[in-house]
Amino acid sequence: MTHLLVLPILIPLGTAIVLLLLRANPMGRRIVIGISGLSILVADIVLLTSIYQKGIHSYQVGGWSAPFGIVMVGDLLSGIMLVLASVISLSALSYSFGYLKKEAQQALFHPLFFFMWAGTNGAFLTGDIFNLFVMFEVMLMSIYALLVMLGEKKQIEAGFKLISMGLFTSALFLAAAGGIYAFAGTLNMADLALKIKPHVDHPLVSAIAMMFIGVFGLKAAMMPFHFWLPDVHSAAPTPISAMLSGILIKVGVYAIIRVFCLIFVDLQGYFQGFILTMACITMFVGALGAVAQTDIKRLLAYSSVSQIGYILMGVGFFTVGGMSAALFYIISHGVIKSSLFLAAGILKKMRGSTEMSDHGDMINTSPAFTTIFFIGVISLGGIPPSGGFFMKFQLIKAGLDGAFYIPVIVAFMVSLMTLFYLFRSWQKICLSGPPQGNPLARPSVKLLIPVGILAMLCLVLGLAASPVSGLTQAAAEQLFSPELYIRAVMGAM
Amino acid sequence: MTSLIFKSITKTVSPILMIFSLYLLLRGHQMPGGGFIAGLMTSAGLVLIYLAYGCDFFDWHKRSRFFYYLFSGGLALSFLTGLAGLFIGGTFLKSGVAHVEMPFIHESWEFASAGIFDIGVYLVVCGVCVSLMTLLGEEE
Amino acid sequence: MIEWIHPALVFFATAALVPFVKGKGKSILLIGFPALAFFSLMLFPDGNYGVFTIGGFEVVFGRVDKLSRVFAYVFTLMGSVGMVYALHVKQKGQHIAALIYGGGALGSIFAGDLLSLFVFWEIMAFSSVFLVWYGGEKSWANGLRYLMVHTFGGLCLLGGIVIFAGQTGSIAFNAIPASGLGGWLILIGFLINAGAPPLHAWLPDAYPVGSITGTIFLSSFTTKTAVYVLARGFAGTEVLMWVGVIMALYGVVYAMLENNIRKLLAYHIISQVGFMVAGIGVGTELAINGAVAHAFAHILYKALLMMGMGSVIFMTGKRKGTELGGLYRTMPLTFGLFMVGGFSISGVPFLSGFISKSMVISGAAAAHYPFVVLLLTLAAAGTFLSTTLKLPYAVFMGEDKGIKAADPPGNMLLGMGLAAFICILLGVMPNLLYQLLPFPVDYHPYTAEHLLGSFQLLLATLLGFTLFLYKLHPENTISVDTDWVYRKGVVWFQQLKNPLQGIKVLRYKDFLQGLTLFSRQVSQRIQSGYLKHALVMIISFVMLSTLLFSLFKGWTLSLDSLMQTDLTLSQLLVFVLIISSTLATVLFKSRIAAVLSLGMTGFFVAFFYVLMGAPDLALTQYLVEAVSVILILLAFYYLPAYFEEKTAPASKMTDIAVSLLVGIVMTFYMLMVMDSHLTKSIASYYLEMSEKLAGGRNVVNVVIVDFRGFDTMFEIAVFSIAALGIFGMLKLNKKKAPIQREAALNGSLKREQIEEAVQREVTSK
Amino acid sequence: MKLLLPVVIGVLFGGGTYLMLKKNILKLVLGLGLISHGANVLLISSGWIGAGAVPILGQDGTEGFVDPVPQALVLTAIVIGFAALAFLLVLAIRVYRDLKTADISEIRGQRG
Repeated sequence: MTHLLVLPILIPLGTAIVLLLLRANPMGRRIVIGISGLSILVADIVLLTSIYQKGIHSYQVGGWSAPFGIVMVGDLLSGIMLVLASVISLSALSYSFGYLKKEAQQALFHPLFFFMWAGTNGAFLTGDIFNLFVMFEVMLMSIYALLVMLGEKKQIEAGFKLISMGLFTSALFLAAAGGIYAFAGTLNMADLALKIKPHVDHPLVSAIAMMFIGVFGLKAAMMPFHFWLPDVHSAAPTPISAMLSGILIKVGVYAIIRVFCLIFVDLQGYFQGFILTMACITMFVGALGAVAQTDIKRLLAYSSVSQIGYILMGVGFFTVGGMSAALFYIISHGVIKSSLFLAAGILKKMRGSTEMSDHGDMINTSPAFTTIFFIGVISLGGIPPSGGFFMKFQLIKAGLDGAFYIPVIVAFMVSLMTLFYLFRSWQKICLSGPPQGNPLARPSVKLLIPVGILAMLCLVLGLAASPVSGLTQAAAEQLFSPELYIRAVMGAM
Repeated sequence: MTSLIFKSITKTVSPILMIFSLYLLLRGHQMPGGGFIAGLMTSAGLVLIYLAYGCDFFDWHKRSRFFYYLFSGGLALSFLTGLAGLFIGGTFLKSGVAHVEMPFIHESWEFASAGIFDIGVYLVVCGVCVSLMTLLGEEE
Repeated sequence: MIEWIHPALVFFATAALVPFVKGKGKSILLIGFPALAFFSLMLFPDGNYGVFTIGGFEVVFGRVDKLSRVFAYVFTLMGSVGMVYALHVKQKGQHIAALIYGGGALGSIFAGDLLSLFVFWEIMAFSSVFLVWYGGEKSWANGLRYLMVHTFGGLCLLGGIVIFAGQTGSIAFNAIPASGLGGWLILIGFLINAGAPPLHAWLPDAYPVGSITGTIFLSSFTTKTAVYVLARGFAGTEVLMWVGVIMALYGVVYAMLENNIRKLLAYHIISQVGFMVAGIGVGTELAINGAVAHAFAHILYKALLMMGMGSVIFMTGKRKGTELGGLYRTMPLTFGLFMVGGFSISGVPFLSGFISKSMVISGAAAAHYPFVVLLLTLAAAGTFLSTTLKLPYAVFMGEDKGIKAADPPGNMLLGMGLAAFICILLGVMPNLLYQLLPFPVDYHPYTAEHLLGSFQLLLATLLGFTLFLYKLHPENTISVDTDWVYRKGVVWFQQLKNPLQGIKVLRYKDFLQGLTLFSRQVSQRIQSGYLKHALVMIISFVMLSTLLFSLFKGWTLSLDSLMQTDLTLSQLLVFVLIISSTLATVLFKSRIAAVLSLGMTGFFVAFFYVLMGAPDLALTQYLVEAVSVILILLAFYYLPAYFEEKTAPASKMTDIAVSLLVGIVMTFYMLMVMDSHLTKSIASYYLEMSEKLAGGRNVVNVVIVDFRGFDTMFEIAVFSIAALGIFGMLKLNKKKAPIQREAALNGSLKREQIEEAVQREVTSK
Repeated sequence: MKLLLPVVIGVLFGGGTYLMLKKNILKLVLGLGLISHGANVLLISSGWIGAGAVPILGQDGTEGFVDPVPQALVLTAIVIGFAALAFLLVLAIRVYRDLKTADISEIRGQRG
């Protein structure tokens, strides 16, 4: 049994604890953050390659065999999500040093950040439905704390809205977990899949599945649950906005995929129409909201809602192609959106505002910023040769292959709107004349570097679309043969 | 609330609560109890003191750092217990059990590594509860 | 051994190098590399190069055959010539954009499959928009519109490709049947780039506002790439013939009415591309040869014309025909070179237009489309009228407006000279061009018949122009019986122009503005900002859909088992107590009473735990309840004393409805849960193993710290995180005022915010 | 009369929801408190097959005990719920202090 599988959870958790203890030692904290941040990335990559070569890994925490103890499971989906999480987290982390100037802020920010990271990774790896709840709570509680930490009015307001909605859905999660335990008498997801399979037509199973959609939909900002997102993403401290859009809303999508490709496999058809409808509405509503915005962070936030719609559409096809496209979309969108959010944070640092009308003339002030922002824009707009193009292309291809014409048409319309609002914002910020007020200072290089790295990754994703989509294809195939997962967890049964 | 009766009740009750909570902590594996309950009970005792005597009794807010390190340390303790399982050749959170003959009461008590884990839990619960109290109290 | 260097790669590489060179080196780089690409083309034989397999599709980056080669020649040639003209430009971004744009065009030309075609197609669109944007602030809106149209075209193309590939299973780019959704979408995508009405409006909208040098490239690449792909994919599609004819006439009519000198030329592009599209639509070898040849020639002379007008704008800063005049004295060289282009486009013999345009018309004639021939000839006459006569008359001859000007810098003249040289060269030695054409050429332009016909046409137009000229100068007396045709015609055209312009404006600006307004309204309605609104939506949505999705599967409640009276008195008592204390919490009007009854609810829930055989839980619940009630009471100090509130009846009804829904759904859910224990739970394992394996008799505690210790580990983490968060909220930003003041000093805050910050600072001291 | 337990849960959830939808910020906190009670009761009832002994092992076998697993889950849920409630409470204080209102319907700084 290899311990590799728990490292992505244990390292951040341990780091968070060490950082707590090192409150009075800024230098020590920096060193710890650097070392463990990188080692998480390495561990994630090693884990992904190992999963790719040897198949699904499982790890029985405490040595208690499944389904009695808690089991960590790593399949390709988890592996991909882990690597994505660590790339984005590392950028956000390095950005945070330039963003948070005060020592006291950093002393609080970084432990919370690592707790969040541990919770996220835990959610990706856990094979136990109640443990998933706990991991979600770790993640959410850290988000709540990080969100209101700096105490701006907008943050307090957004935080209050988020936590009210979040606590309600947490209660729902408990209700759903209770129901599923009463029904199947187990909490292990693989075991649940086995136990539920013969009784899948029981109405309780559908009720539970719907509750899970609600619970995970809130995290993913699926349409009627998206109310928190524009407020929260626009108000949060920039590194957290990047994390939220880049990876944390994907945790919700991940959970939906996991649940519907493992426990409720046989309900895929029953919920397909619903998920696709919600996906289309989400796409459209998000894009409408984004077109209306004058604030760049809020625009990006709405855009995330819209993009989640795309991802859910890919998931909702419930075909290997659709799933692979959705995974590719998750990866590219994560990289792109976090780079855009970090870029927006640079604007905020420069003029204390993210209103687009307060900015302008970036092309002369900072060509580097302009380029980075432009790369983000064309990527998100789906312009070749960026990764964004392949993400949309694969999705649409999958939709047409499966003969889902209406979602594809909606996706087309929405992607026009996407281009419109993105380019308009880029033009306003970078091309239009210098804004009123003081002359602009150049953005600091410290902040530009992580953004630049992410932007480069956007391009690399486009150039290396072939291997990446090969990986997502393999992951999707694995997802559609849940018996592999079950066998890896339960052993030969 | 700071009446004399309340103060004197607190004086008697809270030490009992503390001792009882320690008992609950140590016997948690066998009887109802455990880290959570013990931690909460200790906190309840401290809360009583807080209510009866206000901030001054323990110099609460000067000790806010102490409570901070209390829960961080508890967290670290639990985590290290888990890690120990990993290093002694098992998996994370692998527990071990040892039977020790107690010197005076002539009983064989089992000491599980889970007990140490539970002590960590206890520390965290204590630290957090009291931190909350002091934080809210200090706001004045 | 490199088997083949993709010319697009050369362009891209040049673009990458531009930022690092200065002065002479830059000049050499900018002119030399495109020229290098031109010569490298000659070295490689026909064939497919750069074949990869991506995602199961065969992607061909370099398909070299006669058709692609001829376009590549003229593109690389144009790259060099255009760069000569643009050498003086300081903004390296323009050069880079132009090079990437050219590279994109070359890539599209050589793409042997639809996927890579699309990729380069989009590169082209997104690099060219910069050339528009470099035209200055006035061009930004136009550029954005340009981009949107091209994106729309790109999306059509992509959709078409996906559907087409889905149907045929291959993405090879060969002749595509214009049938089925896929084929049509691809065709529409191509035609948008070709500037076919009614999707043409981007062209005269964007080109006239582009940067002076950028427009040269713009007028060369986009539309001609479209001509290439049409020739490749849709040769002989009859509908294209009529589209082409319409384009040819339409462009010319608008060109005649236009006053902005570059806009006039932009309309001309539409007209000329119309000739090519018509040739492709005719589809015979001769006609396609003609279309290709015309594209070749057109790129050069249109660039020449654009350069000429660009030089005029560059030197005078004026863009309108009526503002200019009499420049032939101050800009003689420009005038001369411009006229070469003007005569070429009109098809004057011994210039390049003659040998190509007549070929298209002959092709149509040979294929027996007399009507097409007639209309195209008419368009040719109009071209002569507007470009060769009206424009130079207005700009160079005409009334001397006394504008101070001189010939432009040497490099611009050189660029124009090169282009003019090639125009003449091709006109004199047509075989140079003919041998490049995709099909063997058996065509001799300089027959007596052609020459005569051309001269006749040109002379007739010239005559018309001289008459028409008087119309432009109302002070000259003119006789009614000779000019009324023109006068009526002009009036008619102007009437036609207005509604059409109305449509164009509606399509772009109003649509986008309308979209923005609409979005704002809808979005503000959805995202009203009220927490309550969001909560009502979320809660009722989850509950309703849970209800519906389980209803559709059929409720299977057996009430018999539920009616069993196994309820003890203590259980009944606890239930009643919980319900009543809950209702008390909801209904109490004093906040202390409400909080205490919440505490009571917690205590009764703890009783319930006792009845459920869970002493640990009961203890925990008691303690937690006690601590949280105390916490809430402590918090009272910071919260307002009022608790009761007035609610509008309608709002109250909503509240009651939503909470009833929640209550009912959860009740039914619980009924279902209790009714459906299907399998034996895993509990027995814990009961058996806890003492054996974990050494504990309190199974719940063993589960918590051993079997599910991982949960507990993270649970205490959650606990600590909450404490940290509370710490952050209460401690971290106590000194808030100075931060705000700092921001206020930077000038980024609104006035109220500053006042508030100052106020806060004062009170905090 | 098992029917009563679902009704209890329904009342807890419904009453909590009703309080959440009110204007006063404290009511929202109390409402969420009620809802989390409801969820805990639901969770523990999921192991309820009938009356059973407290799951503390004596000398005689492993029969007749109630299911210990939901108890462990509820314990976790209680603690997490307590943490969240405390956090929410302090956040409510911050809302009142910074946004100068304890009326949820007046908190509307971000819309559209």
